[in-house]
Amino acid sequence: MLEAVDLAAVRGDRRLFAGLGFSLLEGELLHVHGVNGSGKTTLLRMLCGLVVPEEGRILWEGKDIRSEREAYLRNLVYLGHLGALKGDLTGVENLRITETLAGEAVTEDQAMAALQDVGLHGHEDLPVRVLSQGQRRRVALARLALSQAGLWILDEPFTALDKASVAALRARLENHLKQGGMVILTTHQEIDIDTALVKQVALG
Amino acid sequence: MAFAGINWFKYSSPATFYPLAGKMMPWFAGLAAVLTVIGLYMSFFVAPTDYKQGEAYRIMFIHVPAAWMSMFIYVVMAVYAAMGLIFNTRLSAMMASSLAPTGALFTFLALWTGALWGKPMWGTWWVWDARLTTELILLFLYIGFMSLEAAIDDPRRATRASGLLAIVGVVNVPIIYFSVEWWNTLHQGASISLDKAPSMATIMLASMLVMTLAFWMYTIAMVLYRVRCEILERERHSEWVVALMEERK
Amino acid sequence: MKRDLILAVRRMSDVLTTLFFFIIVVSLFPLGIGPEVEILRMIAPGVVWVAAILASMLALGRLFEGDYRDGTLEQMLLAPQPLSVLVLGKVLAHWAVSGLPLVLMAPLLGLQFGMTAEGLGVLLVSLVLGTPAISLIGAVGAALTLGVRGGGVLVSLLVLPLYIPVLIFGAGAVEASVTGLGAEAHLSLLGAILALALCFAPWATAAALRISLD
Amino acid sequence: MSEFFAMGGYGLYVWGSYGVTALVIVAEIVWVVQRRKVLLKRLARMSRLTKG
Repeated sequence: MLEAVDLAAVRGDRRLFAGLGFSLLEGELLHVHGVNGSGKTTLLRMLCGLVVPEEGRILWEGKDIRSEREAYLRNLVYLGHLGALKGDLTGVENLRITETLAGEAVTEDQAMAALQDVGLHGHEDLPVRVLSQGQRRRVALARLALSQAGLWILDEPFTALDKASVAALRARLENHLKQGGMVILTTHQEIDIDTALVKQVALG
Repeated sequence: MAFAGINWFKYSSPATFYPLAGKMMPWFAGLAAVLTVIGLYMSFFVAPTDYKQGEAYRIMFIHVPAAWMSMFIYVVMAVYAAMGLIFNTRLSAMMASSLAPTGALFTFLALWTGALWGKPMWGTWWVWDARLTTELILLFLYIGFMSLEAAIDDPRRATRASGLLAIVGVVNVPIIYFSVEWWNTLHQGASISLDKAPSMATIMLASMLVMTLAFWMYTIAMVLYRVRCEILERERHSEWVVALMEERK
Repeated sequence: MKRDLILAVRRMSDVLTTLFFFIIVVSLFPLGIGPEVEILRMIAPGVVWVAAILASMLALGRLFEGDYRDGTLEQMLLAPQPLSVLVLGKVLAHWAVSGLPLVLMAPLLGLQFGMTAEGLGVLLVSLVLGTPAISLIGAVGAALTLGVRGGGVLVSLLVLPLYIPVLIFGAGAVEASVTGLGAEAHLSLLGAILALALCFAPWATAAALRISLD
Repeated sequence: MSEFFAMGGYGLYVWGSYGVTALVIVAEIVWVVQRRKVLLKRLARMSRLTKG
């Protein structure tokens, strides 16, 4: 269970948001709304522990994420605007490295299967820099198929994806929620996952 | 100055500290002025002419205090920076960045007066004496601190990054001093380094201490003044600053 | 660490530029000062050491910048393992790519300066001890100036003062051995600085990274 | 009084260092006061702006 207690953030000397609180239970999705520049990304990065909150605390299973750093991070996947992919390495290598970094080593064919799962047949062993923006996004998203982490924090996951991939991603999110996973994401498109499990937070 | 960090702690919110600093600043400034006058009087009229160096040694009365202050301020800066990073209090970080210019100033003065004193004593403007060289490196550290802080736009990150640099720097100062000392004795043998100045008559020591105290008061006054500017700049959006502006108009 | 080594092999050009910079800088001095072997031998340790410091500082810029821009650095901060261990791995990989070639090349250049075999030996040892310390300390500067405009020049301003002890003991060791004083004292001090850097620098770099990505 | 300024022949050095010290300290004071004045003016203007 993830809980945020009156969070506040300052960027430069502008106060982005204050007194923000919410709690997220297993199987729930938090959709963060807000115009560009209203601090959506800052909030997401804060929830990952990358940004130190100006005020307030973030609790994972009741304990502050900064004291329980390793336990919390073992259960977290964060996909930011940047794809976190090394241009010179192939899709498979990138996946295997990010997974070992996250503490869940995967084999060659697991990575291959994940890439095929997101529709990248035949592109698995190309250096990522030759892939298109959309394909690179899918390599990053392939990580979700491999990861056993319970909490997914995704920043604009649907950008640069074609129709089929959007549907595939939505299915994966629903599946993850059904298995008791948790998702926090920002997006401008409407997500029509059954609204019972969706919570909203508006910024700015 | 360092003890000041402790009891300011309960005034650690900038809003309460701002008026307090305003009231105290004139006191320190006044004290600094008075002490400087006494110090100057003592170093020029009371201290006897030195048998070997004649009047030139009087430069010592500002050179040594300036050198002490430059080292002392850097350490205090690192302490405030550390407090700023650990307790995430904005005020201590602001204190650190307010101290830097004055510290750099004293380092420059120490070098300038050191060179001017070196000329009559050894006939050269610059001497690779261990302490002078360390002073020069300290100046680079100050400049590094200030340029790092200026280069980063986001104020929060700027203070934290320069704070960390100050801490790394303060750990290195003794190492640098030791290595320069070693290097100096290796190449030149023990040259007359500055602190083996003529055996200190108590009068001389007294006037030097008075001058140091004067510099100390001056530093506190200057820093309090600058920290008030820093607070105004950083908190300009908060209500109490806006309210303050209303009154002033 | 394995990843960085693979990356470096893929990006061979970066490795070579640092090495060539080192060679060129060292060979400039004889041209500038004149070919008398006597003078060259005297200044050789200082020249090689200053060139090594400048070359490895050039390579510092690339240490985090690439990962910062493509987001992999963020993932490193989010890895469950302690960040300072990851940073240590990354810096050692960087040293292997930028520091080690310098160490291997230095004796060759030493010959250019007419250094004795024994002097070259001590030079090699001093560089082996010194260059990792330089990379470790430099990493703190690189992390602090991540994504800052004019970062490259700024790093050198922040980090050069901290290199001075390494330079003094490094160059001093060679000189001491040549003049027969024996370089053990210098080398042991150099080793002490390296040990100190190994313990504190990764922690400081990790803290600096957290601040930069805040 | 003149021998006082001569400083036993080292006048240049003694007054050089004291003079520069005084100069630099005064410069720093002026610089900080200047900075505060500019800051106050800017803040006053900004508060009028936001209110206006």
